[in-house]
Amino acid sequence: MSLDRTPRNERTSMQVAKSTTTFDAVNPGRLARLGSVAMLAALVAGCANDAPQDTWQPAGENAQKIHDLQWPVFLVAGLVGVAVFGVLFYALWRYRDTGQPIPKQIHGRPKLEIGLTILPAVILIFVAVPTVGTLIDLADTDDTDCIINVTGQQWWWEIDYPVQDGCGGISEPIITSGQMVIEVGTNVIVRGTSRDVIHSWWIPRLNGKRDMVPGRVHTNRLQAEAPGIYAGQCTEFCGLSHANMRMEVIAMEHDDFEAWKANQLEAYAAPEPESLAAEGESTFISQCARCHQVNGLENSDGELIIARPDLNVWSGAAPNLTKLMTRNTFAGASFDLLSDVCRPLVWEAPSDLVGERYNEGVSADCLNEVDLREWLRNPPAKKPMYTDPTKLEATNGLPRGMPFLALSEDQIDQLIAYLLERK
Amino acid sequence: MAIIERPADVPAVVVPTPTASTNFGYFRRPVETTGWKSWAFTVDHKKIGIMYGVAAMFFFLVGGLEAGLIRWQLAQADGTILSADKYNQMFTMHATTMVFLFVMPMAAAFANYFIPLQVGARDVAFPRLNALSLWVFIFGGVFLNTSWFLGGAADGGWFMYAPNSSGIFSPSNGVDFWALGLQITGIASLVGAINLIVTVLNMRAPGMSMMRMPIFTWMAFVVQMLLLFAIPVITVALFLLMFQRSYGATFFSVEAGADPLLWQHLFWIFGHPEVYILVLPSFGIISEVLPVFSRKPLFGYPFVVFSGAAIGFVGWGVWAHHMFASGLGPVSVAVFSVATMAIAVPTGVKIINWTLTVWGGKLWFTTAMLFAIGLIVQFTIGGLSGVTHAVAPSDTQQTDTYYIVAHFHYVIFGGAVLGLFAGFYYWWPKVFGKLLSETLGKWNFWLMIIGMNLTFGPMHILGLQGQPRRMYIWTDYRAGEGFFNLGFWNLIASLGTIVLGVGIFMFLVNVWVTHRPGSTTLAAPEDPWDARSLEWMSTSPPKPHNYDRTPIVHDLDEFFHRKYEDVGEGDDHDYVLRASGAEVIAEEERNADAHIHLPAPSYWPIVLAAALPIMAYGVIYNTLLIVAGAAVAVMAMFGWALEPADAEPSDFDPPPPEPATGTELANV
Amino acid sequence: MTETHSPTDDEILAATPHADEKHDNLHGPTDKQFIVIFVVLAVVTSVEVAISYADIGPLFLPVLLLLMVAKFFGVVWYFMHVKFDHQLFGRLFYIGLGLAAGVYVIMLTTFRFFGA
Amino acid sequence: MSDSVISDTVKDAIDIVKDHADDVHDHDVHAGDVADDHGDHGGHHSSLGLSNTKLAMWLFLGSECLLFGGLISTYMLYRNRHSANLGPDQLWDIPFTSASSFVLLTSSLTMVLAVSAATRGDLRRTKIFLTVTALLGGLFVAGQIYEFTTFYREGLGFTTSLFSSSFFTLTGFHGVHVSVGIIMLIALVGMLSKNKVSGDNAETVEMVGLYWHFVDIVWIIIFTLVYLIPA
Repeated sequence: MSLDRTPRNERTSMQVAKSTTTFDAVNPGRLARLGSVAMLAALVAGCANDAPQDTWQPAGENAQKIHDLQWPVFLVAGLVGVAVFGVLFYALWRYRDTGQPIPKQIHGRPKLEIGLTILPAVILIFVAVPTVGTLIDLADTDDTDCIINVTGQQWWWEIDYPVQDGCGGISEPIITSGQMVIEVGTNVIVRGTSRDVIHSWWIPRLNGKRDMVPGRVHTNRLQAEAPGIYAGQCTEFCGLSHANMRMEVIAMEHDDFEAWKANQLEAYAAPEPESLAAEGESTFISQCARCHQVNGLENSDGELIIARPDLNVWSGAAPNLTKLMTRNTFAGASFDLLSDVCRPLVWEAPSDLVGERYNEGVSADCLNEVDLREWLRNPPAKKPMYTDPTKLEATNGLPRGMPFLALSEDQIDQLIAYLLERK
Repeated sequence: MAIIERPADVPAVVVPTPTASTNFGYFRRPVETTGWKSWAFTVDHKKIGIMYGVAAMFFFLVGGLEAGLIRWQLAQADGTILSADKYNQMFTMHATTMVFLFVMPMAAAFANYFIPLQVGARDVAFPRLNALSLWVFIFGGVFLNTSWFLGGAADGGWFMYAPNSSGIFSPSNGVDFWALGLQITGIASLVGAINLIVTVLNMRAPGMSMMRMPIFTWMAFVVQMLLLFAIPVITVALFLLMFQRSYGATFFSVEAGADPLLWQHLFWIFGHPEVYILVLPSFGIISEVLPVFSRKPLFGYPFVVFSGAAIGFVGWGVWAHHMFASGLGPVSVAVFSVATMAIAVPTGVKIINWTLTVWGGKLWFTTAMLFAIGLIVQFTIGGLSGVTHAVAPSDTQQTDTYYIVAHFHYVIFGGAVLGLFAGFYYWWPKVFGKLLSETLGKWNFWLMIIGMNLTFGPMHILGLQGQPRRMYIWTDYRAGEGFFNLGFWNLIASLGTIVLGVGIFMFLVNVWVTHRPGSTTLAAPEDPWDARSLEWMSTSPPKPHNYDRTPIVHDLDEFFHRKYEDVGEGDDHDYVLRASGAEVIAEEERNADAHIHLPAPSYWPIVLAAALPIMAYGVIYNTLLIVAGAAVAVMAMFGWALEPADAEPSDFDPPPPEPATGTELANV
Repeated sequence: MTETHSPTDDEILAATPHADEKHDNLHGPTDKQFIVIFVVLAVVTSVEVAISYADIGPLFLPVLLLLMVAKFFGVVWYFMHVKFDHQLFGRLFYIGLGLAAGVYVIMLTTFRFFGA
Repeated sequence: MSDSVISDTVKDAIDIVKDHADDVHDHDVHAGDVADDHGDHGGHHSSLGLSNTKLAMWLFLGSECLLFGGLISTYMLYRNRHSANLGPDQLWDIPFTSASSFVLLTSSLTMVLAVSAATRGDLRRTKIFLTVTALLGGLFVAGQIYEFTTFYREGLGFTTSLFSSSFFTLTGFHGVHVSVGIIMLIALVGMLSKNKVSGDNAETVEMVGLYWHFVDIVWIIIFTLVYLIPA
């Protein structure tokens, strides 16, 4: 039997040792270390300035509570990471094979290990206690000032303000879609559900997300400290056009909010007779009013027209277009109603002007006609939806989303003229 | 290299019971020792392990291709590479493939190959069931992927939340293929789990107590326990989904009064243990690799064992942390949030023990060692980001964003996959008798590490800055201002995929360079790494019967203790090399056992496995096919039950040579 | 873990159970005892059915569940030999049983199932 | 084949034969499972001295707990979700189901007597008791089919309501388990008659017995939770 004591590298595997040495000429490890340093620097400096959905820029009390809870956790996690890597990399450098003898065969030190087991447990207790506190805090609904209902469906949000004393008083229901208008500083409770699959309501700068589940009502608190437009997005995968299901919350000062409410409840104003918009009204009645409600719209017999989306689309709902041009996005907040020129005037308005500019709505000059036309020409081409008649067996022929209506260019002109007056 | 050798002399004692064993002899036993039949009908756990590995590697490439397409689509705003429909199929199948058809079976490959070797057994407890597991998995995986050519793959995400998965919202057959495909692969996992648990419990070599088992076997054992109990839960969910889609039930139809959260609970009761099913085998692998290349025993072996078991156990109590945003109510959320934090403790114990294993060692930075260290680093990042969303309110900002995508890729890729690669490099000489090139190996490692950090690192930023996942496009309007906006990071992530892809390709190049015809790579030494655990006490590659002599185990790290002698006094251990690994192995060969009994190959596992996809196609297309598949299955089961344990002389072609008498040969 | 003493081969072999020393199934009820157990189980079942017709107020649910559990373990312990076999068999089964009970009861709780 | 291969071959063959000779003495080593008789090839150093097949069966039954647990929970969640006149209160026929339950319980007794006879090596009584068990099982399944048809005639189809779907799924899964058990029993009787059980007879009977009793205990739970406790 051999009593060979030579270092093992040479003894057991000449081949490995050889290839290791020749390899030093081009060391990908060195490249990697340089790369990781560069990347770390990039990470620190590398955040977008104004990502609209940034979870680290809270703009309201609820998001702030989450933020206050999470940054220390990130800090602690970061420190633990640095400590672990420090020890590990020191050990890797310190104990590299420099020809030292075989180390002591230490199987462990139970006391040290018990200590090192308790340490993370203690750290986690310090994390767990405030977590539970914040959780209970965020579930509290006693201080609600305003109730707003949201209903998700493929692939847009319906938003309605039920009659209540809250929200500064709502005397008639207001129904809109895609954009929720709230008053700065008030505690809004969003009551949400869904008409088809599970969606998730998420306005990152105002609060965490909440799934809106069909057959259930879930709540989500919202409060904004300052006027502004806060972007959000459906975050529970909801099928084909999940990526195109967005929403915004517009927070405005008290007076602007009152003005907005008043405008939403204004009576229907029929277009000038003989105008393009009047032609648009009849086109709307023949082509759109089956699904899309315009409050106060009457047919030639003077009867109110009630849309029946429940007969025509699977979710049973279509956006209410009564005040379309008071909103500045459409089709699940996927596309802008404002042109590139006008958009920044509202979206990047100084805080004190947000409400006012928003309430101006979309004028003919500012309309983003390109996207709206493309949408009216062929909605499923603009935004993927299940509307192909050959694939609708499971839904009894009902499309999920807005189908292709084969509108003529003239009809589109008329409709745009008509819709521009819906504000 | 025969599994079964020709029985020369057939006296009265053939089968333990007085069975007339010549009947059911319509088929000759597949006793070939070379050619495709020696693989298709084998019951040798080592061949089965290799086939598991090859099939899993194939699906890894498929899943990687899917990932590449996803990142190509997202490299720029409003990507046009894939349609919304194709994109949804792509991310669904990417996750499904990577979880069920790559990581799980690759871990099964290691478990199959090494558990019997590490416990000193000749094979698993039920060799034919082992073959059944393999073929069921392969047929299930192929079945699942045929959906691409039959009207489109599943498009509901791997979590397949109801009611989006019902026929109304997903009208193609994709989800049917998914549900049935996972049922099939679930059978493979369940059968494999039972088999390996029995092997570990009852087939250990003399002296190998549970606390002397190699750590990989321990972790793989915990994984099999998790599989055993988790698979039936998803089976329930998948059956409900199948009845909903194919037979008109309404388990997830809200209009019928159903609660869609039922699916989420069932899915995640399975799904969370599944996470540990994915990473624990790799934890086991690097717990073997680190001590060998540190030349020290694993630090705190009992702590690593119990923390692994604790992770497995606590893993059953945290499933609802995938549902913090789904409206469980604050009390449930609080309970699950705290339970989730608790699981960080045993995970931390593992990281601490690995670090302390390295501490004070004599480190040899082979490729296997680099991958093991890579796992510690990358998994730690994933673990720490995990703690940030155990904090439930914080999680409501992070769930379903790219932050979560980053987190679980650091856990699954950084944890599971890097560990599997460590295993490839460490055990390659054991399995194939040749060493992979260390030069190419290091390129492989560094490109993979750089690639994965470039791909998944930026996703932390993307997610925290509000980019949700599972979206086939993102828009410039929500990307923020400045050079380092979300567009920049999306592009970096996509470019990182290329580096990662090249890194993985290096592995294939390495295999090709080592094994191509005319390769000059020399055979590996028997014990190239001066290894510690029992499996290295067999030849490389091992003989069909694994060990010439059933090993008797005295210590944890038995092989090390056979090579090195403790010459220290009392607690002062001082080890001196007494014999090289090759000498220890030669010693075993000299004392080979006389009675070595190996099971015979069989047709029935592969036939029985083939019946399952037939039945599954039947569920989708035509009930007659179900009947046909069931008939095949019943036939195979009876063939199986009636098959004698050993091959008959008549099974061999050409006929056996003139038999010598037992006594004469016993003296050979 | 420190290895203070490495056992010899002979010690290990002496401590390793041999296949012919199987100690499962050594004891167990006789056929007569099985019949007695069966009669008890049958009586319990009759009581269950009787209770479902009788009105015993708030005790109804707990008593019925108790009888169910008693029957369950009656079969497991005696008919399935768990009481007489190697403990490992029962333990493996109880792990599954315990996990199932725990996990599914918690799941139903989150649905506010028991409150409603 | 080269000469050396042949001589190796023959040597191995001798080993195999010798190994069998050992098996004759302690053939308990060979797991006498219907499903797999290849077990225990390392049986000579079985670490626990237990049967592989029996371990496997218990693991399988542990796993089945989570399957039936899931189905029972689904039923419990949905048992109230049905139309006014097609719920448990209108449909259940407790005396009938009680009789079925007695039948299944009795089959557990006959099963255990079969195991007991098999342990004693009494092949004739084993076969008789197994046959009776299979018949009682068949009676139970027949009762279940009768019950299902009655419900169906009263208007309760598989897809009628959440209650019906989850009820039929749960009891259907149980029924399939019973039916598989009956097939196993019949096959076992046949194999015992023709002496074709590979492995130990008593243990094989015991394995089928464990499975059969498990099906019985699942029914014990179903009978109480589904039938006796009103929705």
